[in-house]
Amino acid sequence: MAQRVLEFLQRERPLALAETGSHVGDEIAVVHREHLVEVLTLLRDHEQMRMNMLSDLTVVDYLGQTPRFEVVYQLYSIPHKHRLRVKVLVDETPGECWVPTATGLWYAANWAEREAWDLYGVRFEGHPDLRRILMYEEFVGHPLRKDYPQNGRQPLIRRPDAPPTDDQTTRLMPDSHDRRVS
Amino acid sequence: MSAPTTLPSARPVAHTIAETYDHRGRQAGEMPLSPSMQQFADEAERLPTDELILNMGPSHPAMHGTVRCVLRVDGETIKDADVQIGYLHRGFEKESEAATYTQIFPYVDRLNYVSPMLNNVGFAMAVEKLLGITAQIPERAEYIRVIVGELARVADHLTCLSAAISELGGLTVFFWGNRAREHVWELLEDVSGARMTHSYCRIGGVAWDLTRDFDEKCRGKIAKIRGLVVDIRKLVERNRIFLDRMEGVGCISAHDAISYGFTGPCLRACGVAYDVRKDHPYSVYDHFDFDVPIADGGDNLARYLVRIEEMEQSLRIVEQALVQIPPGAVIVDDPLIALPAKREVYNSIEGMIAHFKHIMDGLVVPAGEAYSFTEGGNGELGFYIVADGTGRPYKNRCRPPCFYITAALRQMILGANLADVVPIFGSINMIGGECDR
Amino acid sequence: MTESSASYVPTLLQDAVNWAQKYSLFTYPFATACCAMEFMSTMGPRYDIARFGAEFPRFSPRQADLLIVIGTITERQAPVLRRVYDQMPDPKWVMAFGVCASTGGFYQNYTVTPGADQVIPVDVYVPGCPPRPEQVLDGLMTLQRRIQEHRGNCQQDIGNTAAIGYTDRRKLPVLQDGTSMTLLPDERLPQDGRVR
Amino acid sequence: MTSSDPPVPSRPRSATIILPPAPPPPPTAARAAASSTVKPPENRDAPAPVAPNLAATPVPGEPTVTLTIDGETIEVRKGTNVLEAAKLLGRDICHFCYHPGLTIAANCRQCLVEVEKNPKLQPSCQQIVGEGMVVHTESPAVLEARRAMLEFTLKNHPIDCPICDKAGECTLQRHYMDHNHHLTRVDVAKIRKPKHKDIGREIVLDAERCILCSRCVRFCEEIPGTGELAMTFRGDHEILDIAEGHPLDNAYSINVVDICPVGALTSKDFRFAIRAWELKATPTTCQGCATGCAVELHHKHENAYRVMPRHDPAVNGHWMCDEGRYTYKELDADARIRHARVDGQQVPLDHAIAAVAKRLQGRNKKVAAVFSGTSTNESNRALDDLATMLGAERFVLGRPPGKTDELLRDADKNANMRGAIAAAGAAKHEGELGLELAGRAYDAVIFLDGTFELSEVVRSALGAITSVCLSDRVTALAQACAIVLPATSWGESLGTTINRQGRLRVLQPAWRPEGDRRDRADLIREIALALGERDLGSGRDRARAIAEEFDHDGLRQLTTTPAATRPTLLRFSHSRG
Repeated sequence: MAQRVLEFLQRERPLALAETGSHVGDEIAVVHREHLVEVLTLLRDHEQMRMNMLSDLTVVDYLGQTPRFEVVYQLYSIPHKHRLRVKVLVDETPGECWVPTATGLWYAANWAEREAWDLYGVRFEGHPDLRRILMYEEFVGHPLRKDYPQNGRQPLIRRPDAPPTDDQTTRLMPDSHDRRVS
Repeated sequence: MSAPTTLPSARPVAHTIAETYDHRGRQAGEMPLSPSMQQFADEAERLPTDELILNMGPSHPAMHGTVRCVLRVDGETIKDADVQIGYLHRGFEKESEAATYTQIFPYVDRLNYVSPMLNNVGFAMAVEKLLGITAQIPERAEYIRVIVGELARVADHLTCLSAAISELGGLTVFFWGNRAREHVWELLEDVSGARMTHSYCRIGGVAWDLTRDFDEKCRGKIAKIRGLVVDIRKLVERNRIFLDRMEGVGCISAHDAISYGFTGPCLRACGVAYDVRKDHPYSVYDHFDFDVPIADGGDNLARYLVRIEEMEQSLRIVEQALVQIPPGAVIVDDPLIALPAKREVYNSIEGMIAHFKHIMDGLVVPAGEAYSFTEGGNGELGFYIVADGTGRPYKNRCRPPCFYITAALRQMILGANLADVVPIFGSINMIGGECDR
Repeated sequence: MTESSASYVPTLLQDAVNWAQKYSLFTYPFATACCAMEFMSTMGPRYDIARFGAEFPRFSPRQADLLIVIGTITERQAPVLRRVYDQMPDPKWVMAFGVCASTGGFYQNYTVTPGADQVIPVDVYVPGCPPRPEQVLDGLMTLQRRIQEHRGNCQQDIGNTAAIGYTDRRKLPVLQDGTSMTLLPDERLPQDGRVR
Repeated sequence: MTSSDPPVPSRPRSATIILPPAPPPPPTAARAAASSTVKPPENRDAPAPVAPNLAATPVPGEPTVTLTIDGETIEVRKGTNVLEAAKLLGRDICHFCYHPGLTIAANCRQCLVEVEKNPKLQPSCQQIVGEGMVVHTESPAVLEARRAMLEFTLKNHPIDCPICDKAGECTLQRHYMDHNHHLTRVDVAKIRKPKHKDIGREIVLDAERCILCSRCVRFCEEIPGTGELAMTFRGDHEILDIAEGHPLDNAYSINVVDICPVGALTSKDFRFAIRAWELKATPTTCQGCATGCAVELHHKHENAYRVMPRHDPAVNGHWMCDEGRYTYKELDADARIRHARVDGQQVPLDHAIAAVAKRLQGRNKKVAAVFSGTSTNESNRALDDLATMLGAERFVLGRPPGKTDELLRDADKNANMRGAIAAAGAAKHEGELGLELAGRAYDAVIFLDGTFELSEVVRSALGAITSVCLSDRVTALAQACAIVLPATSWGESLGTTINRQGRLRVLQPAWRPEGDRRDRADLIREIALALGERDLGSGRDRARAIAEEFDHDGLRQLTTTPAATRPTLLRFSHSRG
C-alpha cells in the first residue's frame, strides 16, 4: 500500500525527490530541503494521502559524511493506514544547518522540533519558540551529536565535598565541535 | 464494537478559546446568572485584581516529579501555561549507542516503567525487523509476548487510574488499584524474576518459558483483578465529586488530538479507533477476538472509561491466549541470534566462544534502518533503529507516546481551573521515563 | 549542677528525642522515576510502611524530616533537589532510594548526576533497580538505628540539640530566594548573626 | 647481534624522567647528546624488513596473472598466492598460520579452497596463482573443510575466554563465529599442557591455548634471526617451547604476541591490564627513535595501555621493537602537567602567557630558543617564528643516543631531529649554551620540551634568568624552570615528524587534553599575540601547510575534517596478519 505513496510522489512532485527507496518494508523518500514544506503539505492534504499524523521526527548524525545530518519525518495516515518516512539532508556548517519548520502543518512538530534542535543542533526556521526542551538553558553543545562525549556532564551545582566523578566536560577543547553553539 | 474508519464529529471545540470557555465544558452564556449573582459578578469585575505567575512542579506530587508547569493564573483560571519537561532526561539514545542490542533491554524497561513488558516487545520486534526474522519467531514465544504484554497493559492502566484518582482524594482507589497491580506483578515476577523491570524478552523470542503453574495461577489472578476493577468502578463512577472533576474537563477534539500525535487511549477517548493491534496486526494479535473501545468527547472521563474498558479487553486477550498457546521453543533456533545453553557455555569451548562473542560483540545486525511500532501502554510505541552492521545500534530512537500527548497539555489546561490541572495531567498518564527518555 | 550531670542529663534527653524522632518520620517522597512505582507498593497495602511510623507523606518540605530521593536525579533536577533539601528544617535525614539516586546506576552519561550525594548529604543508600519493598523497609530500619545512635549527617552537624533547648535555631536554613540552594551550612547564618 | 644486548629496562632509557629527585645525568652523556644533536643524521636509506610474500596488487611493468575466484575474474601480480588475490576481491579466506610478513608453512589447513582440475582442496596460502586458474572459496566442500578444521582445532582448546588476554581480538573466536558455530560433539577430556611458562624477558607462554600455527617460530627465525622458539613432541602432545637456557629475549620479541592468533603468547607488560574490547586504537607514529615506525596507540579514555605496530611497507613492515612499545609509558597520567606554573604557583593559562610576554619584552634582551628533536615540526617551526621575532639564538637539543641494530632501532632516539634542525637552521649545541648561560650570556631561555637531560651547570644557571619550559609532564628541567606551560604530549597532539629516511610521519591525537594543556604551536601563538606580534596561526594551520608542502593526503584529510582524527573502537577489530 505504501508503495502507492512513493508512486504518488514521483507522479506529483518528481523534482522534489532526491531519491526514493524501500528497506525492510519501510518506504523512504529523500526530499530536497527547498521542497520540504510543499511536499509535506501535499502529503497531509491530498485526498489519496491524508497523512494527518506526524508520528515522529528525529535527526540522525552521520559524523564524517557530508551532508552530516539527516532529519527524519515519520508520517502516518489514520484514514488510509499508510506510512512514509521523509528525509532531508542537512549540512553541518552553522549557516546551512537548518530546516523549514513543520509547525504550521502538525501541532506535534512543535515539541519534536524543539527536541531535535536541543539534542542535535539542527535549527528549524520559522519555529515559534525554538528553545531547549530536554536539556537546561545553561547547557553548552548538543549532546546527541556523535562527537559529544558520553560523560560530558555540565553540572549546575555540586556539593563542595561531593565524591569524584568521571566527567569529560573539562576536556572539551575550545575549538572542538562539542563547545560549538550554533 | 467495530472500529470506525472515518473520524466521528467531536464535541464542539471550546478549549481553544480560553475566554469563552469555562471549565465545566459548557459554552459561556449557556446558563443565565441570577440577579444577585450577576451583581456579584459585576462587582468582581470591578475589583482590582492582577494575574499571578504560579510555578507548579517539578517536585509537585501531582506532576509526578518530572514536569514543571509555569502557569499564569487570573484568580483560579489559567490564562497561560508553559509546560517544561526534561527533568528525567536520562540519555537513552546515547546509552543505547554504546550498548549491544541485548544490553538495551534494561534501558528499554525503564522508558515506560509502568509497562516494561510492552517496551520489551516493541524493541525486540524492531531489531527482528532489521534482522528479517520476524516470521521465524516461534509461535509460543509470540503468545508469551502477548500474554505478558497485555498483563503489563493492565498494570499500566491500573497505575494510571489509581494514581490519578488518588490525586483527586480517592485514596481507597489507590490502595485497591495497588492490590490489583500487585497481582499482575506477582505473575510477571514468576515469569521474569523481577517485579517491575523484567528484561524478559530477547531478540528472537523470550528469555525462558513460562512457569509450570502459570496457567491456573493467571486465571485466578485475572478473576481477582476483575473483582477489584469492579469495586473501583462502583466506588467512583457514581461519585458526584469524581464526575464533576472528570466530565467535560480537559477536552480535546479528534482533529487536534491527531495533529498533536495522540495515540492509544488518549486518542481513542476522542472517538478515533486507532489501535496498532487492530489496524496493523503484529505478532499473533490477529488470532484473538477483542474490541477497540472508543469514547466520545476526549475529556478526562472519556480517557478514564477507555482505560477501564481496555483492561477488560486485555484480560480477554490473555484468557484466549492461555487457551490457544501452543507448546514448543520460545526463541529462534539460530546460534547467531540465540545464546547457547549454560551447560554448553561452561563445559565446551564452542559454547563459551559463542556466548562470549554474543555478550561482548553483540549479535550482529546488518546495516540498515527500520521503524517498528507497537501498541504500548500509552499508544503507538515506535523504535527507529539505524544499524551499521555491528553489534551496537548506530542510532536508537524511541517514539514516545507520552511526549506528544504532554505537548498538548498546555492547550488542554488553558482556561481550566487551577485544580483541574491535576485530573487532566493524571488522565493523560504522562510517564517521565518515556516522555523525557 | 555538677559538670558531669550537666552533660549527662542532655544526653539522656537526646536519646529520648532521638527515640521519638525515629518512630515519627514524616517523609517527603522526591519521586522522579521508576522507583516511584515501587515506592507506591511500599506505601501500599501489602508492604505497609506505616508499620514503621513513616506512613505519612508530607508534600511540603517544610513539614518533612525524611527526604526519600526516589529515582534518577538529572543535572537539571539537581538544583531542585538541593532546594527542597534546604527548605527542610533540621534535623533531617535523606534516603537514596535505588541505584540511580545512589550512584547514577547504569546511566553514566552527560545528563545524569552520578548519585544524589553529589548535591545533598545522604544517610542511607538502598540498592536495587528498583529495590524491592523489603529492601526499602530494611533501609528505613537502618536509618532509624542511625537516628537513635545520633549518627545522621545533620545530627552530627548540629551536635547535642537537647543541650540548648530542642534545636539550635541558628542551624535552620535561610528560606529565601533561589540562592539558598548553593549556600553551605556555615553560610546559612543570617548576616547580623541574630538568632531568629 | 641483538641477542647479545643486555636486557632493556622496562621503561625507555631517557624517555620519561620520573618524579624528583631525578639524578643529574653524567656530563659525558650530556656532551654525547650535544655531539649527537648538532649534525643531522645522514639520510641513509633504511628499508623495512622485506616481506617474503608478494602483495597481489598488480604493479605496472611487472608480469600479471588472470584468474577467476568465485566467478569473478581478476588480474593480480605474478607469483602471489590465492589468499592474497582473494583479499583484493574483499574475500577474507580464514587462516591461522599464514602471515604476509613471514614465509608460508601451510600447516593450519584452515584456508583450504577448491581449485578446479585439482583432485583435492588446496591451501590457498600456498597455492600460487596460475593463468586461467578457477578457484571456489565458498563451495560446500570448502565450507565443510573449514568447519571440520575448526572443530579439530577447538578439540583441545581450553575454556579460557573469560581470563584470556586475546579474548575479543582472537582469530579463533572470530573464525568460529563466522564459519562453524556448531556445538561440540566430543566428550573426551582435553589434553593438559603447561599453563603459564615464563619463556623470556617479555613473554609468557600458555601451551594449552596454542593452536600450533608456528607463526612465532618462523618470526624468530626470519626477522630477528635468533630462532629461540621451536615445536617439540608429536600429535596432540606437540607443544611450543624454548631450548633449555635460551630464553626468548631478542629486541623484537613482543611481535610474537601480536601475530599469535590466540592467547598462547602474552606480553608480561599487557597481560591482565585491561580487556581488549575496552580499548580504542589511534593510528599514529612511534616516538621511540628516528625510525618513526607506524603504530597504533591503544587507550581507554585518556590512559594509554599499549603500542602495536601498523603495517607500513616503506618504514617498518609489520614489526616494531620492544623498546618502542614502552614509549606509551611517557603518557603516564600521574606525571602530566595539567596547569601552568609561574614561580611554582599554579595559575590560569592566560596569566602564565601574560607573564611570559612580560618577562620577554624589552629591547636588548638576549633570548635563547631551544628547539627539540622530540617535538613535532609544527611546534619547532612555531618556535622558529617566535625566535625571529625576538631575535633569539637557536639551539637544538635531544635525547642521548641509544642502542641500534640493522633492523629497525636507530641510534638517534629523537623522533624528529631532522625536522628540528631544518626548522632551526643554524644551531649551537648544549655545552656551549651551558657556558653562555653560566656567563649570563642570555636574559631568557625558552625550552620547547622538558625532556632534555641538562648538565648541572646549566640547570643551576637557569635559576638566575627567565626560563620558560613547554612541557607535558613533570621532569627535572620543568622543575628547574621558572615558568612551565602545559603542552600536549604526543598522545594528544596532531602533528608531523620527519624520520631518518626523510619521510613525513603523522601523529594523531588519541584523546582530548586535560586541563589547560595545549598544542605547543598554539602556546607559542598565544605568546606571540601577548607580545603584540602578528598571529602565527594555530598548529592545525601549520599541519595543513605541511600537508600541502609534502603533498600528504592523509594529513590533509586529518587537518580538514576533525572527524577523521577520532579513534576507532577495537571492539570488532581482527587480529593482525
